[in-house]
Amino acid sequence: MTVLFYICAALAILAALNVIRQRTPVYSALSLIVVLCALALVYLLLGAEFMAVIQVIVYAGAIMVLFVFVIMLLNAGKETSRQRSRLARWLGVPLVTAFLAEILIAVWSQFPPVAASPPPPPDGSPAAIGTLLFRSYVLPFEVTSILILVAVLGAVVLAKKEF
Amino acid sequence: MNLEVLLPLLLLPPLVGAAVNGIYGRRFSQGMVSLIACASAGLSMLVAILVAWTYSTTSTGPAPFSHSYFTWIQAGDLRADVALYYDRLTLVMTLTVTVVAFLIHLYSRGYMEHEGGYYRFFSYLNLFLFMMLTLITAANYPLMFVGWEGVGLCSYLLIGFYFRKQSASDAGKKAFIVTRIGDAGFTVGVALLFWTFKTLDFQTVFARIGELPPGQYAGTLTAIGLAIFLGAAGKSAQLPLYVWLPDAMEGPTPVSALIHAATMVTAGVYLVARSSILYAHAPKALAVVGVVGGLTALFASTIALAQNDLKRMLAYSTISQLGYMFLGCGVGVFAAGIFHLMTHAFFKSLLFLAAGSVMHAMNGELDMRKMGGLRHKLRITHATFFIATLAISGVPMFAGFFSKDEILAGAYEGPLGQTWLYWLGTLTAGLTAFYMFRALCLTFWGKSRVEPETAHHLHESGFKMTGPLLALAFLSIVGGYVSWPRALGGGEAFDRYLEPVFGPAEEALRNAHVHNPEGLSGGALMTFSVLAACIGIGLGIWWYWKSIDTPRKLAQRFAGLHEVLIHKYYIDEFYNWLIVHPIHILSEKFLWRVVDQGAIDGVLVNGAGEVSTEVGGVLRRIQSGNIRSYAAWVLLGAVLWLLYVLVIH
Amino acid sequence: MVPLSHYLALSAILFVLGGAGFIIRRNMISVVMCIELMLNGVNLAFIAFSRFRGNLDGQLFVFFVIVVAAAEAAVGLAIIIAVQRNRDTLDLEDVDSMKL
Amino acid sequence: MGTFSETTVLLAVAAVKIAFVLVFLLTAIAYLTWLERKVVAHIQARWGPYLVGPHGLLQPVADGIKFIMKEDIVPLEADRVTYWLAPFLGFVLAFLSIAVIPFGGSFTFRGLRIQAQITDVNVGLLFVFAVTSLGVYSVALAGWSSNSKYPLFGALRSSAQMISYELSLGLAVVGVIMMAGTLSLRGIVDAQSGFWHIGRVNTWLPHWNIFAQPLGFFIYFTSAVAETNRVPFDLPEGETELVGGFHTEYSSMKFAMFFISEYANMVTVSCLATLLFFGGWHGPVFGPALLQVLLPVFWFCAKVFCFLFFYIWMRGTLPRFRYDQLMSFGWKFLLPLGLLNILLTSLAIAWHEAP
Repeated sequence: MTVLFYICAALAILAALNVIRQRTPVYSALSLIVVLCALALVYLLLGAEFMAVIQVIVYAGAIMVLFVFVIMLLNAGKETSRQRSRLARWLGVPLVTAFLAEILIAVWSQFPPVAASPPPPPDGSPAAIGTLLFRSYVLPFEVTSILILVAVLGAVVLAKKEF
Repeated sequence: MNLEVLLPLLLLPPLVGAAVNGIYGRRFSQGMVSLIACASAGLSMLVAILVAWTYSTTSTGPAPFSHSYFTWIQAGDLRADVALYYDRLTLVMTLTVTVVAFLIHLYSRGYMEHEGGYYRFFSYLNLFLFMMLTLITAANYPLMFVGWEGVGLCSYLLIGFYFRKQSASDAGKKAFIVTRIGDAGFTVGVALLFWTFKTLDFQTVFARIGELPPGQYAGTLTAIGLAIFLGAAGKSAQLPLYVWLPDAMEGPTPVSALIHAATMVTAGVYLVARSSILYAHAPKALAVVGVVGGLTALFASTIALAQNDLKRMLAYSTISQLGYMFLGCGVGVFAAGIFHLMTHAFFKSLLFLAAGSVMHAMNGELDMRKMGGLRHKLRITHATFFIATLAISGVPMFAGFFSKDEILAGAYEGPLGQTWLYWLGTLTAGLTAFYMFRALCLTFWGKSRVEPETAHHLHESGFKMTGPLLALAFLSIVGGYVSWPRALGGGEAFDRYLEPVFGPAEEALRNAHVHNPEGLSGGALMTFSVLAACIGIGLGIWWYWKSIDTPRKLAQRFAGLHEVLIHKYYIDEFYNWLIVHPIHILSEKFLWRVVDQGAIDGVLVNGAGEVSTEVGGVLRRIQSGNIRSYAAWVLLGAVLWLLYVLVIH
Repeated sequence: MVPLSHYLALSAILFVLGGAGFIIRRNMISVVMCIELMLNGVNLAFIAFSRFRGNLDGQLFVFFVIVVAAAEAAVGLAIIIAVQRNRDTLDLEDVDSMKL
Repeated sequence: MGTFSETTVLLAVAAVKIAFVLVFLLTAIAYLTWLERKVVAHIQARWGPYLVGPHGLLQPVADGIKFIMKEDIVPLEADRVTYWLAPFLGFVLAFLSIAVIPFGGSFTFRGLRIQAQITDVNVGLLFVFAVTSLGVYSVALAGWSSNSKYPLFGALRSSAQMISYELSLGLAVVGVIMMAGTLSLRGIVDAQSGFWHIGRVNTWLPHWNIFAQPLGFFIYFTSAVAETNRVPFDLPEGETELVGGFHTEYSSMKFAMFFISEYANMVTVSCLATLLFFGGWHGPVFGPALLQVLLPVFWFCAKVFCFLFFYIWMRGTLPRFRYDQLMSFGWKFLLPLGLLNILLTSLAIAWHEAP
């Protein structure tokens, strides 16, 4: 279990690095899929089996397919190496590093890495999630459905040929 | 089914009808539109009957029924529910309103056939019915106010129905603005009520009025009563706020019949009657109601004497009759006021509808001087108009006689009765009979003065229109029999029926004001009023049947008075001079030039624009349009903020 | 048992890598993918907290995040297609004015 | 037995199961190609493979040798990494979903309870869908990496088609899930044991979901055919317009991998149809203990075979759809039908469970 987590974590970080390193969007997308699958495994280790499957079906199986699809459709090649934003160019890396350092400090101070035994894992089965979703989270659920409807309409209108 | 389910069902059909016709009506055929509208009005009427039956059979005694459906407003102490209230007064009102409304819906099918905006008309009409029923069945003042404003809106929309006509849209605005003055009074009254009683629910307010220490709140209660009466006077076109109603005749005739004769304008009377207990504890305010009512009755009937436009004449007659109702309420016989409200709804809507039928036949001509002799061509219209005229003139055995007589008797011997109010009312009754018979003679009797091309296609309206006329004529005859006067050996059943509603108020009034006029008995009072009516009728027939020479001579003799009457006492001109013109000047000279052009346009609008331009010129440098820069800025912000959080903790 | 902070550290690293990608990359599609990466970092934190607090609500949030991400991807990619069609570029830095 | 630790035993059992399933499946797929050629040939009044071995039975072996021996041509402009990755991805994913398919009941062997299934996941059905949904990448990447227009068009068509029909595929089985109340494939099959009863009357009709979910089955099977890119939905590789579809540029063993994964997908989908709608391994079971273990497996294989035969039959019979017809059929007909099915099922369940 423990080993598996670190393997997955390493895989995810390496793949994520590859996402931002690659200049060809297809490779970025493929690396991102690897990240997603590695995270799905981590979810499984955390006892969230339903979310793991959803992660693969929806994220890797639908959203990322859309990305790959669009990349293929637009035939997106390598990006050129021009930098116009001076701010991003000079401050980018130091800022990112500082940000990561700050978050890690915050995490370490708030949740010291001692092996305290956590409470029993919640029941992550579809039935439990469904019950919670349709009891406590009905309103967000319905609102989300409207959001999706709007997104669908928006996507159709935006991607239409003639404006 | 029980009442709490049935009552919303009473309101629902017209709302649904209005929505369906309003949204989809454009695509429907005329038959479909009128079917939906009439069906919803008819359904509402059936439900009203069902509710009345259920209430009468199941409830324990005459106790009012009230049910709160959900909380509508909740702010501090103020709480207004969407709650409906039902007692015998509501019963009478709902039945009257729905029956008349249904008949007028039926009539409109024929009347509006050749007008544009058929679906729009029926949608408004249904919406009006919904609002009117809301007003009647509301269980608290705020909800009642919703209905109150709703009927006002519908009235505005329907007066201005022919909105391409300048005079019609002006009349709509005038009605809206003048009633607005009254509504301000209503609002103030309701606010005062809340301030005094911390609630606006009818039952609670009425209960708490009784518990007040006597005399302590008299001033407040009088203020409340006057403020609320201001609202009622605006809606019911009483002095001094009556000026909108004659102009409101610009709307289609069924609208005049339904809104401006039978239902909406009586809302003020209903409001006063509903608040009867309040007025019983504010007798000064009630006295004002009575005096204003009596004066309005006389005043409007004198104007009606000289009107040549049939509908306008009827409008002044309506104002006069509304004055009667207020007179009844004002002297403390609320039941009589409501009784007259009911009979008046029948015969006045009949008068309007018959006038509409005449108008239909005359190609829209309304000048009575160009009519005459129509009885040969328009037989049914004539017959029904005649019946209604008899009813309004107070001829015995017709509906108006009973109700008017009750009010006059009340004015004499009611708790707040005054002898001079009685004579005022009797004089008005005579005038009413006179001008109504004048109209009858000018329109239907005598020689025809119709212009030849109009006379050519003079025709009786179809059954779509005459049917409702006949139904209303029937009601105008029998409508009064529900309350056979005591003087004729009856028991005034209607009054006794409303006893549970008005009893406490009348009781309180009687206890406080012992008013025992001596002299005239009930029979004598009745005789006087009948006599007045007879004189009026006789004069009317004598002067106007065969020729109109006598009145012409009279008019020449009293040219000054005639001028004044023709110009309706120059009230409109007076208001123009007093209010409209100053506002005009103020608006143009100060508000427009100084406030709008100087302050708002100059400083606020252009100034804001200039400041924005300046500031934007500086800030623009940040907006490079390069999203990666933005991202870096966001990140910088996040880093700094986290740093701050970390340092603080 | 892996302590919570390790999960959170992984989550933070993914999030920051996504943010870094946002700044480094210029291809619009890549940038949107970097946003997805950030969202995934957050999702991991949610699920880790859900596990270590023993209640399910965190997973529900992830559910909603995924749904919103789907909507975002659909609209975002549609916008990218529209931009590409109208300006013939996928470079983020070429899209810096609000009118054509 | 006692000398090994429990984990080792479990691992060993799993390894045996995996090996067994893999060998069986590969053989089955090899002979499925043979069967297809034979059946289609007979439908078209030909003989089909006849020369290699009796009735051409050794033809698959010959084909396999041919695939391995052929030169592996890589297009010059191709994107090497993805060109190589695509067939492997397809191959691996096609076999991955078999892992959760139960093909028989469970039995006890020397005190060890063994299930006729590589692993029983309690979200098994979703697992299959997850793996299937990843299958799109294989197709899309193959088309893209070839850097050639026909494969690209084929891949675009195919991925659009697969995404579209995945929706109706998912919706179709929701009815079954609602009836079974579980996502575990074993649980769904278990829920189908016995016979249908009307009131207390035994109808002697097997308690299979097909009788309760005919609409669901129709949607499922139609979408499944589209999902596996088979006739009449084989637009992505429509020879007449797109040459060979997304794998036009592939040759030798890489092509064979696409080929094998297509058939493996057919097998998976047929297995699922059997499990979800036709009672899985349920059938008459009798005889000695060994027979009692083997008969369910036999029933299962027999049902799957029927579906595979049906696939081939359709290929020999039906013409191909036009592309726009295909998309509108999926979105405008199957999808609403799937929603209707869910509505009807939930109403029926609510009706049934109402007091």
